[in-house]
Amino acid sequence: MRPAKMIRQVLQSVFKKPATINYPAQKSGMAKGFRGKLKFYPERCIGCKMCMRDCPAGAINIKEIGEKKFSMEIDLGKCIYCAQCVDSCVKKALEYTDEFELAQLDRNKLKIVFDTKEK
Amino acid sequence: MPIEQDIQNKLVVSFSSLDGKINIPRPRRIFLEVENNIFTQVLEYSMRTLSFSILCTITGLDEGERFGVIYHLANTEGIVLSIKITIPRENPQLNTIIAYFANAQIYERELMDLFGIKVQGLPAGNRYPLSDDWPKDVFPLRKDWKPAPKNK
Amino acid sequence: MLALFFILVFPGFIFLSLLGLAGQFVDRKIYARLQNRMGPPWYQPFADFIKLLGKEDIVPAEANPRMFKLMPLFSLTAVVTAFLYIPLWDIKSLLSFNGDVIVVLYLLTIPTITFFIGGWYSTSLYARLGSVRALTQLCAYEIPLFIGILSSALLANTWSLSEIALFYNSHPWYWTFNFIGFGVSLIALLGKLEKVPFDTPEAETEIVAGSFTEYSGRLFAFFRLTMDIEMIVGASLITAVFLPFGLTLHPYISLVLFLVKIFGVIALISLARSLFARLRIDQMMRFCLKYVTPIALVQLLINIFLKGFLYR
Amino acid sequence: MAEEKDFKIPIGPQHPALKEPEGFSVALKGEKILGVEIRLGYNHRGIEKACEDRTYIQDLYLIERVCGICSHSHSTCFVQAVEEIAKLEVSKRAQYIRTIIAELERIHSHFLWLGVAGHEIGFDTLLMYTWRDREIVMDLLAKLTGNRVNYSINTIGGVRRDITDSQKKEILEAVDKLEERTKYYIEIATQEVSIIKRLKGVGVLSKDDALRLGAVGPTARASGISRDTRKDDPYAAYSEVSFNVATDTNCDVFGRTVVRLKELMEAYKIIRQLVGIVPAGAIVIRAPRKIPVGEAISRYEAPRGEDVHYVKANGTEKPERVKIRAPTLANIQAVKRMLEDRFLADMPIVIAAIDPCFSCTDRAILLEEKNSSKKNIMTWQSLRSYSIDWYRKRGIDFSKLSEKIKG
Repeated sequence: MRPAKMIRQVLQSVFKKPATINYPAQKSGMAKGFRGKLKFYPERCIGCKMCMRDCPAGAINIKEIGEKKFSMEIDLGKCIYCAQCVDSCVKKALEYTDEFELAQLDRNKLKIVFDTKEK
Repeated sequence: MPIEQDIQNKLVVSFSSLDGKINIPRPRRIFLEVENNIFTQVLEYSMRTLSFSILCTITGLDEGERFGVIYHLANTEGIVLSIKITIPRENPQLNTIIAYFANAQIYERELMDLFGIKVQGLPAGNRYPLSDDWPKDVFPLRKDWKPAPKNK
Repeated sequence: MLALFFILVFPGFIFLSLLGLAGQFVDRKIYARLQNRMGPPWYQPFADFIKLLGKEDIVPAEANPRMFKLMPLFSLTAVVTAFLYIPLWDIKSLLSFNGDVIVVLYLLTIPTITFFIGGWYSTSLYARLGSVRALTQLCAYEIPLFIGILSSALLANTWSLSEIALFYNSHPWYWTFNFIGFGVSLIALLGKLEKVPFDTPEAETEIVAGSFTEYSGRLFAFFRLTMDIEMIVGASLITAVFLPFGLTLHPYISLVLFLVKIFGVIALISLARSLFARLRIDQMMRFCLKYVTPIALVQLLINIFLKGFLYR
Repeated sequence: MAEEKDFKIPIGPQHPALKEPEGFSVALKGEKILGVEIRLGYNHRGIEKACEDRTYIQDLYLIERVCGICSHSHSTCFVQAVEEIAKLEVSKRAQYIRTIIAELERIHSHFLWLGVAGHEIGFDTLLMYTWRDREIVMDLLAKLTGNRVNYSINTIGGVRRDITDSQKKEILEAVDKLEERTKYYIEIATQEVSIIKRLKGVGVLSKDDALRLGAVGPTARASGISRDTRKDDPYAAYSEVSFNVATDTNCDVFGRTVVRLKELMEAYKIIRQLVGIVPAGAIVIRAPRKIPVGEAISRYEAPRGEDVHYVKANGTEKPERVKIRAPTLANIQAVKRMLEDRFLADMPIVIAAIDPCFSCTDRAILLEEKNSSKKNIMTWQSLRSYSIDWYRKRGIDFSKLSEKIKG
């Protein structure tokens, strides 16, 4: 039953580097396999809409913009980054990157359209 | 699955009407259909003699023109006995089992709020889980109730 | 005119509030570093103060507006005047008469009374509970604080802070006898400043913010400033009474030495703050009256024997 | 119990002591608590109703978000029930990976609880240190599953990611570091005077009260009931691992702290055994989209206690009924008993001691009732216009702001 049991640990940490960092100034990267923003390969998509059916949040939709060419519009506000669409896609047209700083002031900027033009 | 067989035999011996109604899909799971009139004896029997002393939860089911209510009991060896009774849809009535399981109160309140099953014998207390200003006789978990369409 | 300068600018309000905010920064930075955290930038307390000044201050409907608004000002003035009696850079403090130790101690009690009245008049449940707790705590830590400080004054055979400083400067190393008194007063100061082991009146996980629950905007800013200045005044009272060395050097050097001593005491306070869990109000009373007060009495006995021995 | 005239203080839905909204109205005489009325349901999101109009795959992610801390518990419990109905033979390797993630989640949940308990009794240093060490297991989980909290590693028929050998080494290193830190915290919790004073004899729940009120998990085990679903009703890979159930006979908050710390030590033992003998093999098998008719009940030992899921399938690709009974719902009835004639100051720590996760308990309905008989249920738009004219009356016009958001 000793009072002030943590005194040794507490005094040691005064000389150790603090465990926290100033986030916007310094950034600590995220793990390699982190599920972040999606990436779409329009040339591989065949428009089967399996991803739209399996998406729990209804955040993704595929539009036909030409013969055999599809664009994908994803609403990052609704997306829950579960990457189920990446698994459901038979043609591997979707991939997730590890980019997670996606905050926006205006809700419309969250809706991103991937199509052949944007490379 | 010797223990489950032995429980099944004991049940069938003491309640002959249960003969065809017990089904054991996998180890440590027993499902049971019971008529309402002998429900309390079955419950008391399984609690006292078969030592199913733990009430895991009570599940409500909306089966078209009837409501199903499943009482999930468990014992210390991990076997779950699910006793199911069915009650008619117009003014569904149930009496409380607080005498046997003190913790059944909150599960029964949930039945009252979400299914509209009146449970007699419940002491006064806050309703759970819906808020106080929830419109009367609207029961969300019934199949005929649809939530307002999400704004697409 | 000079008196106005003393009251308003130098050891008075402006200097003291800057010192108070600097003290708060030192406290928060050391507390953070003890917890292996980065801690706030140096301008954080100033930014908080200015932000709070800009906020809208809401007075609850049933509260008594006059009392509600006056309490922060009362507590601020009480604490600032207490600072004038403490010898800062040389033996003679600005105002000193025989008995100003008692005046300073009583001026330091006024803030707790204003917390009580402010909390009680804001008619919120949490504030009421917090203010009642503040008073019950008052009786627990006042006794050891008074005994600790007065025992050192007893050794110096005067009730005036300046003469205490004079006595301990003319008899070097006498102040080491008061070491127990120093410990006891530090613990009691933790209670007065409502720091963690004894911060039940303002326990945010039980009663939101204690007596400050209904305060916002300028009024809350003044209350927090009072808490900071009270920390500085409490620390300076303890240094003046228990560590009175180094006052006869050049005024600037002794002022710097005085500031170093104050920040040393504040560092001790944040160390204590980071080591203990918050005691319940009944445990705190039992601890203070059962353990801290007897030790204070032991210190008093030692000083009485010493006094008899020194002045034979 | 508590008549009207008593001094009633609401530890209301929004309160710094409570991490989630739930209502306690406490009748007080001075500092003593006379009686407590508990009002739940503020966080009810209607997940059970929502499950009924989503496919099984979508349900997986919905059920995972029942609670932020024990997301893996709910998703594993649900997936096991569905696999039982569809009679899918999940590969051994997938079960091992599920159990490893389950124990890692137990570690991160108990560390989180230790910090919150420290904060509730005013010991913020413990909060800071425990949450710093918790980062080790959070980063590990982010590496293994791709996300710090909602791992979604489960899918119907197995798991979605495999564990490579380098990841196995990382797990073992992290477990060694965590074990050394846990030993330090056991020392702290059992010897620091002010902690013991605040935890001993607080929130007492005798053994037969715990049995009668149906307490589960660490709350029950601290009162001497050695009941652990991993031992009684083993699922996933728990039958192949040897561990013992951590119990304590203190029956109070101190006992619950000791039980949770012992459970942490057990978790490290389990993970070391699992990582050592992970069998090779496929990690997922093809699952049919339409689950055949059937019903199943599955139990899981979540960090807070026994979690029960009942799933009924009707042959389509959407479940007919999903019933979730979270551990906190079972423990909440014991809180009333624990709080009788305690001090108000003990209230937060007693509530925190059962580690309540009210988002599990309530599963509320998100509803915009436009044509309801009650006129005061405002929709989001009417609430916003009401506040805009309220400010316009006071000379501040926010209407342009709302155009920008709507536009």
